[in-house]
Amino acid sequence: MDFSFTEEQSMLRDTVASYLADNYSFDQRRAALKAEPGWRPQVWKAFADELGILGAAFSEEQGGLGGGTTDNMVIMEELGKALVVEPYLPTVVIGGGFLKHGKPAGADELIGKIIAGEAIIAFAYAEPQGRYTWSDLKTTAKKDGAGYVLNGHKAVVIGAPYATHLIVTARTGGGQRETQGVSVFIVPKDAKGVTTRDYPTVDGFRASEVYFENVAVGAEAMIGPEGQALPLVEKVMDEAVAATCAEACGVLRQLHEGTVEYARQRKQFGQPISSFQVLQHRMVDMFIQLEQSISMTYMADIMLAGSDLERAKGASAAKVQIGKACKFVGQNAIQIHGGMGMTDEMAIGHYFKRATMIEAAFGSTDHHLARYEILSLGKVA
Amino acid sequence: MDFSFTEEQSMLRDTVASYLADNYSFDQRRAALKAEPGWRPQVWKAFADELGILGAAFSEEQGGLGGGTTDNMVIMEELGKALVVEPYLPTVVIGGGFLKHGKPAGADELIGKIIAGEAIIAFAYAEPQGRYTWSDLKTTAKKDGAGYVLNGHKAVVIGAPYATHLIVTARTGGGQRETQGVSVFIVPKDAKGVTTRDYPTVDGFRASEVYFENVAVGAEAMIGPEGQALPLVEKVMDEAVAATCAEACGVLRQLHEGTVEYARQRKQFGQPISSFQVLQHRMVDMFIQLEQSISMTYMADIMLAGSDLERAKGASAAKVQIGKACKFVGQNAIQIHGGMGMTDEMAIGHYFKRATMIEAAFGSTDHHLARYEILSLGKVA
Amino acid sequence: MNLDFSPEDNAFREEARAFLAQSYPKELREKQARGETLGKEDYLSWHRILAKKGWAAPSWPKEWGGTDWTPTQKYIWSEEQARADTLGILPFGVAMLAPVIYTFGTEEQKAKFLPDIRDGKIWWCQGYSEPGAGSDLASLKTRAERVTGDDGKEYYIVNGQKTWTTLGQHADWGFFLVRTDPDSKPQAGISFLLIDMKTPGITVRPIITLEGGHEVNDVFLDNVKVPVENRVFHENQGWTCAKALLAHERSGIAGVARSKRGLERVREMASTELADAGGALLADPFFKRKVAELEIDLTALEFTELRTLAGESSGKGPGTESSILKIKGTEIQQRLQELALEAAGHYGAPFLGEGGHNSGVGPLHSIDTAGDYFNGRKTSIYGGSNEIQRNIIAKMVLGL
Amino acid sequence: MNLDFSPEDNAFREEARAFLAQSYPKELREKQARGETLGKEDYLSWHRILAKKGWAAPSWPKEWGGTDWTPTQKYIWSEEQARADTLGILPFGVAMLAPVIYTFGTEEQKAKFLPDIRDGKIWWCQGYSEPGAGSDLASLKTRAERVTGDDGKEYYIVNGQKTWTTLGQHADWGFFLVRTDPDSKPQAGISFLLIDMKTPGITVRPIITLEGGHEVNDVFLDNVKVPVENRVFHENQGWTCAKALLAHERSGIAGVARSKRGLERVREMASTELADAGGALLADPFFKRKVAELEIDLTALEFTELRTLAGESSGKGPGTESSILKIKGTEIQQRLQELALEAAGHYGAPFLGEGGHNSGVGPLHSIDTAGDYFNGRKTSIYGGSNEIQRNIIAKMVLGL
Repeated sequence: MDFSFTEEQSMLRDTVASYLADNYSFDQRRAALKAEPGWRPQVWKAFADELGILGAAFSEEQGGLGGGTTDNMVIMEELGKALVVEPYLPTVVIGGGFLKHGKPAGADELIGKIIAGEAIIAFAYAEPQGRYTWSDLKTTAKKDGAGYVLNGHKAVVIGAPYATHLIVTARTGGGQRETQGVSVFIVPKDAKGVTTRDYPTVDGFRASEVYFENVAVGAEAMIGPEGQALPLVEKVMDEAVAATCAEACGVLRQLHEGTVEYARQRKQFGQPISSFQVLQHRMVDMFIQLEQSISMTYMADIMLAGSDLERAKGASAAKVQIGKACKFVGQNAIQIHGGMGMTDEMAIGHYFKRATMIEAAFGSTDHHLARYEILSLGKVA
Repeated sequence: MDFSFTEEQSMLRDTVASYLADNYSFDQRRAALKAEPGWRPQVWKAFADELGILGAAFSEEQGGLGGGTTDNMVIMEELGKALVVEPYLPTVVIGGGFLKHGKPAGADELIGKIIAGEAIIAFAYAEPQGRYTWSDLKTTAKKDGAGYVLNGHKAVVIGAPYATHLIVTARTGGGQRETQGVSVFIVPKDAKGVTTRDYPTVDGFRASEVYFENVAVGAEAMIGPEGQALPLVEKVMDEAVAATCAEACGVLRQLHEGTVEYARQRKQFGQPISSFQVLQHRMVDMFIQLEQSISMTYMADIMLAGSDLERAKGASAAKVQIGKACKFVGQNAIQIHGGMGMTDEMAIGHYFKRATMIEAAFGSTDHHLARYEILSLGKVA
Repeated sequence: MNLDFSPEDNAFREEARAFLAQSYPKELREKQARGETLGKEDYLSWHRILAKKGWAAPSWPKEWGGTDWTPTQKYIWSEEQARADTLGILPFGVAMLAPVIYTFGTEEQKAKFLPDIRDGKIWWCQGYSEPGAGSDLASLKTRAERVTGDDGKEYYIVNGQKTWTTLGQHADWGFFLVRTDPDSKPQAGISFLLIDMKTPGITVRPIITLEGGHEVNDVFLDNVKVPVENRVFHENQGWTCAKALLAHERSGIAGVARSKRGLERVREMASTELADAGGALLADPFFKRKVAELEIDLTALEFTELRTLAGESSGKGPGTESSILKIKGTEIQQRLQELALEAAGHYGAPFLGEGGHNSGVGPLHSIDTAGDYFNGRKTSIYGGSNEIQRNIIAKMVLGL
Repeated sequence: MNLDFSPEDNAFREEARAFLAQSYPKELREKQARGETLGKEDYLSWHRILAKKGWAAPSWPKEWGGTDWTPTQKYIWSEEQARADTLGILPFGVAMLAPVIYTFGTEEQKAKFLPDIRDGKIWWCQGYSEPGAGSDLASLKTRAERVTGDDGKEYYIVNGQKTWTTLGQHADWGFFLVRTDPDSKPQAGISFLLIDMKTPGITVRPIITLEGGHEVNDVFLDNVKVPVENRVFHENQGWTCAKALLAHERSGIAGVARSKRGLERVREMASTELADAGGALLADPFFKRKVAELEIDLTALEFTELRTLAGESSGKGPGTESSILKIKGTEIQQRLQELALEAAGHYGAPFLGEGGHNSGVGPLHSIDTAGDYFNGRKTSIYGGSNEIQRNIIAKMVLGL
């Protein structure tokens, strides 16, 4: 049993933290989100060149630093602490995950571009009707000669406005909700027939509705086995869930510490509100939620290396804990901040908004509870 | 709209309260429960003769005082405050309910005996396999000439050890869980073939496993229509639920007041524990639960006079509130009492035990939530 | 004990329902349906229609335009308004300020202000909270010094800052708590002033709230000159007015009728949104259960409010019942917002801003669910936070 | 970051498992299965078998019988014990008193007491709490006055009352906190005494708890004469011992392994109990969800404990991690008891007393579910109530 980080991982954490401390203040972030394009390509460039973190989770043969999911966890927690919107999760965790596990033809080349900061990926999986059932797909990919033609509408694709590539789930066969017939494609965003309707999200990202209208791709665009890619999707999704849990730990830490700090300074009825026992115990319960969330994130990371069942159970169990913690800690951070917590000017509200969106990201608390139940207790007991 | 009690009802409340204050102290109760027969027939006699309350809920033609369910509510709340074990609920509310609504041949005579304190009824409805589905019956009543022959096993029949009559649900037809085929019988407890295994319950009542072995009854023993009595059972059950909610309000009131009182006197770290804000807010939340429970009990009582749907929704909604309140108020009453709350000597633990048993009485919180859902939202939305 | 309505009550309900059906402005209903942000005139137009009917200020004394309705009639009126999904009359003038004026004001003040408030001619805002004060209202620092003007009349010169002034951007007049005696105890030395918002020296600055909306404001007062006759009640005794106003602020705080309508909306939404399992979200056992539990809790709140109206409840001081109603009412509103956001799924995330309802992004019912949820967090904070309400119950009812 | 066990760890697990399978007394297992109340000899017999194996006191210093196990081995041992559903060694001697003796005691005291504690030869009880003290331990009033005996030796004469003395009815010896200097501050002036329970003047009186059981006692001390050499550590500095002991009292408080076994039991129970809908209760969506949520919370607790063992956690003072473990551990135990009672349905009600498991009333797994639930309420009260634990975290970790 080992719960420690390697020296490399600790250095990675320090590197990211210190860069963000210098370059990602609340005001800098705020200004970037308000302007176009809504993110800072120079930050991404720094991630690639100055910090060299985009390769942390790739193998040395692929040009990376030889790390893995734990490195993703370390980075994501720091990104969470600073509410970073730049697309590490969709590009490295999800895009990188598909390329590593699916091993499509051009994988190594594209990984090289990711590490260099030149390729940015968005994951187009959700559909308007599908909620959190990843196999519920109306988007189709019809065989056409050696390649495929894609048609469909993908909902709320986070990071699509600044992506160079889209990874897309589509049906090459089977009925709308069947587990069979699911395939995955990588499509350049500028491919003919791809259109987007872009908008910001409530937590400061940019996203798109993405429409595919007779988008032709070659056979090499397919990642994983034709029609049998749902297990691959689940695996990458679980890695995304674990990484999001790590991000959430960063967010929760700031919510908790910010609240404790505020409560110490804020006076009411002549004394700091941190002296009121009800608020003290509330902050203790927030702290316990944070600690439990960290524990569960470690657990999920460890389980990513296990069997499919262990991995899936671990990710869903962690997401349940994180979802509950995001709600409890977020709501109470605002409550204890009082009116100040309600203003756009204070950072705390922005952490709360991100925490709230994490509750539903890659499946709500109820979704992951249901998934965990089936994995742990069976469909019928 | 009218939320007031009549003058008669207020007098009834005062009469019961003052009798119990003089005759039903915690020590008197305790001594009676420890001895045989585990209740006090003289209290029952006083209810009949001295207080005359056993007829409060019966019409004047039946020899009663012309009251109804609201009178039951008034009496039950007072009985709850003193943790009375004498069988008002099974005899008057349930037994009386079946006789009033089912109008079997000998109803008026038996009601006369109830009012006089001579007939005591226990309701044998639950079966070992049936949980809270009242139509789940293995007990059978086979037609035999003009009468019926009963066979079966009834579980945890509260008050059976001191009952003169049993009201029994049994199947005259249909499959084990069907709504059709349910009939109700009234059987003298000393009928041939009735045997019991008696025991105390954790909250101070006496109960029995009741076994029917070829128990022959006449046609006049049937209450309500043959095979179609489930609606009658449901109606009486809802009246029992509403009455139990009223009892619970009495129990909750004592739990809350006892806790506030104790917290004021008990000192820790040099000050009364009632000065700790966390405990203050806990007691406030207990108070809110009590107030909401009273509101829902009034609601349920009002709805008993409505349509079948209103009555059933009202009873189940109230039972859900009361079930949650019993858990929250009960657990926190013990917690705030600390070690003292854990002792058999203090009254508070006995209120907690009764509150806990009320949670499951006539269906758990989950049972009534499920029932409410079907009534309010439909089986499929 | 019954819920029966008298024939008169039923007739009243018919009248209210017919009036709402006939008189509620069509343009307003359409704007609401499209989810457009409503402006000053939208609120006032409906206020004026109600005033014409004589129903703008039911609770006032009859002589100033009150209706003398029974509690049952008031209950029916709030139910019918929620049923018809109408805008409410803004509380600042009619519900909050007017009781202070007709209780504590001079005859001149009554005559000058009450008719305009009733008829929706002027827009009032509230100048209570100050930066850093929060629920500790009496700690206010805004100063009013009494001077004799060049015209020989008496004035207050007001300096300070107010905050959380709801819809102050539209206000014609405001009522302010100011400190007229800095040397006395916090709750003494406060006066209650009516101030014309066009007076030189007043600056209203928007506060953008976390969901991006502009509902509240900072109000800066820089040597604002207020005639002494605009003070209500005695100098240094404004706290008496403030307390009375706060009690009125909390009436209707339970919001039962509105939450009933909100619950219907969530049910509608969950009937078309799909669950993971493919059927309607409302058929998902866990979503359905949350709806059922909310419905039951709302019933409990409703009957607690009815008991309060009927005077049968255990509150032992003014405002103690309202503390329960405030706590449970806001909890229920917040849970409704949580459920709507949950039902929206992926489409809770887009931030579409003005015109979002015409963006075509996601189903109409999902638009702004996150914004409503974020904005709704305020309800357990303002008007005395829910923690303060628990302190009040602990002290006033439980005697702790 | 991994959960891998080394080959040595796996070998150790095999050894532990085989030992438990071979050596756990059959009669004890049968008594447990029948649900019989266990007596003094039942506990001690297993203790002695463990002592013979050398595993009765793994955490002690090696010289007195400790095993020098790694944290991982200790974790494996607690898992295997829970898996085999064995009795635990009672904590009073081995886990609570012994660390005080080997840390603060004289060589004579170590030699006199440690071997007997390790070998399960004597039964110890705790004399800490006093009536009215609750979590405020330092307010104790039991007095010990120093006198010179007729034999010329030094004694303490002890007078007072202790309460909540768990299983004191079986005790041979007890460790007591007594006040030796009544004039100093509460936490000063306390001494730590070992007292032979057969000393004249000691009366043990049962306290019956609300579920009807006899587990705790009052202990009255009336002029009890205790040789001064039975005091551990300096006079008036017993609080140092008391604190060390309390920290040890909380270790293992999370009870993860036992709760895992408890969860299995609830799952088994719910697989045979029927739901309203007719199928197994465990297939009822709502019961199942409660089980799933509990399982997830237990996993969180387990990994928090593992992080604590690995030293990677954010506690900033002794006992702060254990406060989280105590709060969450007891909450989980109590929820398990709630679920079992819920699963029992009607058969939660019978109170069958001694021999209830042979009564034939209801299924075996339902017997005493209510009693366990009632009795289990103590866990959030004793050992420093969960409210006190939150105070500790607020002060020690959050610095509030």
